[in-house]
Amino acid sequence: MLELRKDLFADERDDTLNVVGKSVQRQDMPGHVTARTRFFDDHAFDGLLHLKVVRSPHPHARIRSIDVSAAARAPGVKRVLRAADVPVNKNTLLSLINFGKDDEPALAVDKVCYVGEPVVAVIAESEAAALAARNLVRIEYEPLTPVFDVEEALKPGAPVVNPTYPNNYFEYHERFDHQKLRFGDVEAAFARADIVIEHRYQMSPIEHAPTETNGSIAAPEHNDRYVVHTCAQGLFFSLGTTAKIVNLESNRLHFIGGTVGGGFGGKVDSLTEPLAVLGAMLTGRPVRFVLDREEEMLYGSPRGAERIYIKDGLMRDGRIVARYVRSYFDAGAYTRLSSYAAIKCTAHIPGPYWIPNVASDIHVAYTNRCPSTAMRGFGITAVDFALEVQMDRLAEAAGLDPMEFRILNAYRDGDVKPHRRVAKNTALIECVQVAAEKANWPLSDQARRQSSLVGGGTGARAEIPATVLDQRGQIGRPESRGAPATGTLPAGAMRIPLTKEPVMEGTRDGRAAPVQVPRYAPAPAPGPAGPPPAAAASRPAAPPASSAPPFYPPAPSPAPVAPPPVAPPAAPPTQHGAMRFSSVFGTRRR
Amino acid sequence: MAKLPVQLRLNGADRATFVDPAEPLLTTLRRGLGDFAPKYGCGQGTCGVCTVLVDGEPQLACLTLAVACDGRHVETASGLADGPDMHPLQTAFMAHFAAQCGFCTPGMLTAARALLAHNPHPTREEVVEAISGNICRCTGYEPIILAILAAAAAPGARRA
Amino acid sequence: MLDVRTCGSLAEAAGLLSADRQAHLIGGGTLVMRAVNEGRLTEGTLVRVTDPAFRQMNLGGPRIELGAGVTMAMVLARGELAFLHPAARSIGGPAVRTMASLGGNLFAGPPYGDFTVALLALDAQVVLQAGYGGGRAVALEDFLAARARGGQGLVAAIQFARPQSPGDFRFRKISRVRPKGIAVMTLAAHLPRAGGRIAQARIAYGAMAPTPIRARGVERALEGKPLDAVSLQAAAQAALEGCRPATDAIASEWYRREVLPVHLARLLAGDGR
Amino acid sequence: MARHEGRGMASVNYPIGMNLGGDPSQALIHSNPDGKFTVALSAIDLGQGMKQVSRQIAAETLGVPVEDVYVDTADSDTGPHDMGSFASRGTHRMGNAVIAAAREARGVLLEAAAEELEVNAADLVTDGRGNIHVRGAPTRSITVKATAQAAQFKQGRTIAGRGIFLLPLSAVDAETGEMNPNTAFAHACLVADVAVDDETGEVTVLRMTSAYELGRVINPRMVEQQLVGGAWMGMSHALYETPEPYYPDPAHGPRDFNEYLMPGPGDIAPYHVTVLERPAPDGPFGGKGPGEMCANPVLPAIANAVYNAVGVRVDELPITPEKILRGIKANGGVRPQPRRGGAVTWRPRDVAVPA
Repeated sequence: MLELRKDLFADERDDTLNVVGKSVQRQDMPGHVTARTRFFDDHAFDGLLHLKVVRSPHPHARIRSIDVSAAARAPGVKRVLRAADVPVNKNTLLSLINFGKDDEPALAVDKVCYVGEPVVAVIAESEAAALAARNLVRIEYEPLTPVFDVEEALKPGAPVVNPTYPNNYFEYHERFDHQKLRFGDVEAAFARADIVIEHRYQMSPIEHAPTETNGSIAAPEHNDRYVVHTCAQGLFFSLGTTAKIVNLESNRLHFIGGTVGGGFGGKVDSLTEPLAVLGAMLTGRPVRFVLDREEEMLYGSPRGAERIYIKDGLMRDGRIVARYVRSYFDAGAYTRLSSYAAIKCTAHIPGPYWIPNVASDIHVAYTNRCPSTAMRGFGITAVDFALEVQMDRLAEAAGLDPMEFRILNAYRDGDVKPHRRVAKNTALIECVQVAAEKANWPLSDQARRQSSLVGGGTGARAEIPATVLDQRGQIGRPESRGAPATGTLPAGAMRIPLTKEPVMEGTRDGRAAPVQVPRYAPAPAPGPAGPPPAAAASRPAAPPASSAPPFYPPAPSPAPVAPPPVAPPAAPPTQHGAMRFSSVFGTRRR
Repeated sequence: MAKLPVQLRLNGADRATFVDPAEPLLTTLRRGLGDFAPKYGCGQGTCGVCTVLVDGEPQLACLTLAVACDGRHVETASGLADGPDMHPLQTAFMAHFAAQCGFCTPGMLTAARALLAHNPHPTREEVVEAISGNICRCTGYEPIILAILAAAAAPGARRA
Repeated sequence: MLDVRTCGSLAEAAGLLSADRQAHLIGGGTLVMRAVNEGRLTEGTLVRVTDPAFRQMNLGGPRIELGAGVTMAMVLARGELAFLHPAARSIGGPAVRTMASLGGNLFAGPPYGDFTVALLALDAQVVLQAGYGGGRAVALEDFLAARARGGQGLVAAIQFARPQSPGDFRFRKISRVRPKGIAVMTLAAHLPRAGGRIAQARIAYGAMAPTPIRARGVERALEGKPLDAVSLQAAAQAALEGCRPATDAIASEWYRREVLPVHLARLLAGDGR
Repeated sequence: MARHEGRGMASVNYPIGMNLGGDPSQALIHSNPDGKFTVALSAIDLGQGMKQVSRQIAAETLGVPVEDVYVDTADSDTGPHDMGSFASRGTHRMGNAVIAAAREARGVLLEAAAEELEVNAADLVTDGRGNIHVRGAPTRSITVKATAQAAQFKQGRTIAGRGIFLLPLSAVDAETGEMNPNTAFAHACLVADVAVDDETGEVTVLRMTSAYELGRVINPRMVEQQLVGGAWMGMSHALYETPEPYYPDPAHGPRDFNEYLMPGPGDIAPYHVTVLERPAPDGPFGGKGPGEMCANPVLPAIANAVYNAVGVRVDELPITPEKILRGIKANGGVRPQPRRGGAVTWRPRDVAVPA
């Protein structure tokens, strides 16, 4: 049911390639249809042992005692693992890129923070023996009050979910309880808007539900290493995580995977590899740790829930003049990838539209549920739902057709986005036009004439506006959440140097490029440190000349509301180009 | 507990192994006999990736007692091709790009094979019914349905 | 560890089951093997029955008797049981139907047990065999009421009268997933008519209580009435009598109560939706 | 009147690759003595087609037939470092690394051929069918196989290449959110037609029509796979899925594929996708990556279609029959909104994918 429209953007593309662009059969298809494709579990090992974990039945409880004696004596049991057996029993998934503090144990130490948290692992000769022995582990708990609602969790006095983050939020930049986006002056624009519309949206968690559950098999290799067959979505990610937790040099781990029975983000977390390797180390035998379906459904870490509030200022002619988004990612009990999702979400706001005043506050809150992780559409899916339902409401309020309303507000080449970078290579308008045509949804001639190539990057669309700043939401100071604005960043100000051009090595035959290859501008010459001149950086090249003037005139520039410019606050220390997030995202503790 | 002997025909070949008394056929096929075509997806009978034929009828290997298959003929997706020659279902799945991750594919093929054995010219609704116990999380099912319909129209589709 | 005992006769199996509280009959395996795989059943004995009587179907007379080991696929293979095909086809996919037995379906917890809903609307009787003694027949409704207590003996067979007119029997499983989905609710109705009026209606629900139940209020409302707008209205008003639906992953109690009268009305009206 | 049809739309964009950069991918390519190439990656193929996308990009860049290239994923002993298959980064990041590696290997290949043909390597071209010849003079040629044999056994050259692609890491400003996020964005617009049963709240998706802009399409059938499967998942996310049906109350979590609701093969809606190509300046041959975004527009489009059908806004996902029914009751009945456009002119399965 796919149709290729080659006529659009034809002058940006040649269609002379030999095999790129052709519907060649997949390399893996013969293996799939003959059942010869080997997934991680399709490997035979002599003396294979099976690992099953005992999980917490409580959302929040202190562990009073653990008695594994009966399980250890049970038939077929080779080893029972407890928290003390894990060499480095605290990790955070993004510690490998220095993002956030270690906050999650492989096996719970003195308290459990969600239903399903692993507490004890049983390794036995067969799955049946491991399951039978699992029933013999006795754990005494003292239940604690749980918190399940993100906004309840952020109130002072809420139960502390994750001791590493005692205020129940991820800490951004060692300063704030959320990630900010500030572009222009949304409050002033709301005051000027003809219509202000605010709504609340909620996405429940979503499970990846791949048909292959998470799992791995770890086995001692002949050369004092361990081979690991895994379904990890990031092979070196998982290798690095495992090496850290079991405290082995990374070259003593040999990870094999690459053929995975569906992932959708649910196989990024290394849920099984560390304990499987530890089991192999401690038993000297191959150890298989595979989640069963119920574990996968309930404890295999979902796409986290998000609660999103959107407030928009709309003019009667259909132009959106301000958008403010406040949202809450439900991280569950530990951080995993939620902290990064909020950053990605921040860069995505306000969606594929040009709006002169935009602000957002994205929070990551800890609750007593299974930690959430990445999923297809990471950081975007829920906010796109909220934004696009909101857009439907706005179109209705403006009395405009939803398609026409999208085209009117669409971003175009050359527009400055609220994260202060210029939009390039845009094509939203064309997608709307083509979908409308195919769906027999009539558009006005004016809407049909619009183009992503024309009308962007002009006037206010090319400017970084004067921006109101605040210090709301300081870590440990909930009373600061309602604090007044602290000043205004002058128009055009930038604090983060532009990223260098992509780094590519190995292109030694620069002369004999075979076919069309990516076009790379030369890397900029190293300049002095510090913010580049704003105007030069923020003003894009003029859009391509066009015979047809844009139908929609550029929105009027916002009235100058800024007080006399004050000196911008000092930019936070940054280490550009270095592989360290710690200056931005908090100190990593190991 | 003592292991029990089980003899069965697996894809036409006589095989024998020893099993735990309550062992599911899936474990026996994969760990005992080395046929990795049927997969573990749930152990609950809710996903279909372990679908096999027992005496020609589709069953879920995860819910079938291995000892109950003593003396019976078990067929998996490993036995679908005739040596190097692919079954029309296999070539149709390839032509329709009816697999992505490939994990559900052996079970889908087996379910489709059971359908075509009884009903060589199924309607779309009958195809949908035949794969209704098989979860696919990648394809949205449409290419699988089209592939099975195409295979039914191909010569040799009822080949066992 | 679990052991398996294979019994050549129903009496032997019944004897094992009554003598050992840790013995569990395994039919098609769809309930028992799942418990084994998930580690909820790790000790005791699984009792298999290979007695041909267990899978026997007596379809000749007005009274039908089906062995408890008869599978959904076996029901679907018999044209004489066409009125039960919608119910049998509502169970799982084809592979599950090859395995799932009628006897097992009587033990499926809510919202499962769709075939049992059909049997309830047929006023079925359950033939129980306790120990080595002979069988005794109990009403399915009584069997279900006592199910939670257990210990009723081995379910050997199920008996019911063939509907006089197959068109009098209607079955509808409300599911959000097509064609195979778990039930929001399941409805079955046997509406024998005499002189255009309903006589001895039997209406049964699944997923509206901890076990499949009879809708006695609806049966009363229809008794002696023609199937018209007035009686449909009365039936819908009585629809919820005796219902104790649960909130589960599929639907809330509120939703089940809210839409039961709608689906009942559509079933009784023969609305194909 | 119990059944109401409605139509809704949504338009979205999507960033390709890890948002802040700092996510390198590496590839290694080498030839065997017959001129057949192996690409070693530690990228993951979880169904999205990493192996085949890398294979086509490698073959295109090398200038050899696609059958002469096999891609091996993923073994940490042989495949060099890669961040992993997530964030729609596979095609974009790994594709560029494969190009870099293939260009280096091609450089050696042409140098070896030049030595055999006694010409300048800069004057050589490949024909994509296994031959190397002097530009403008197809008769002065050598096969890739002969070249590889000469390189291996005569010249002592390794026809191999290594490649890395890295967008450097961006910092993020604490006070403004300023950052250098992705450079490549994909775009989409989707129209959903639904029918809503006003007595039960049940939604039937009648059809979906969409347009996607994904940069260069590397393999149309594989793009179709992603978009068709993704639309199914979007429909599933919109109407069915969650492990916490009563969130934030955590009770009643589904334990299996029966309780975890997803559309079955009998629920799928006819779907038409039009794909546009605006190549990404930094993508491999302009490719972006459709893997993640293809579910996103479906969710709001269905929500907006439900509103159009019965006048109920469901702002909480998933849009269950219960939520719709509660909305209808709260409104005192259905409030159908204006119809939009006419019937679609495409029919299911009437459009063939280009070979």
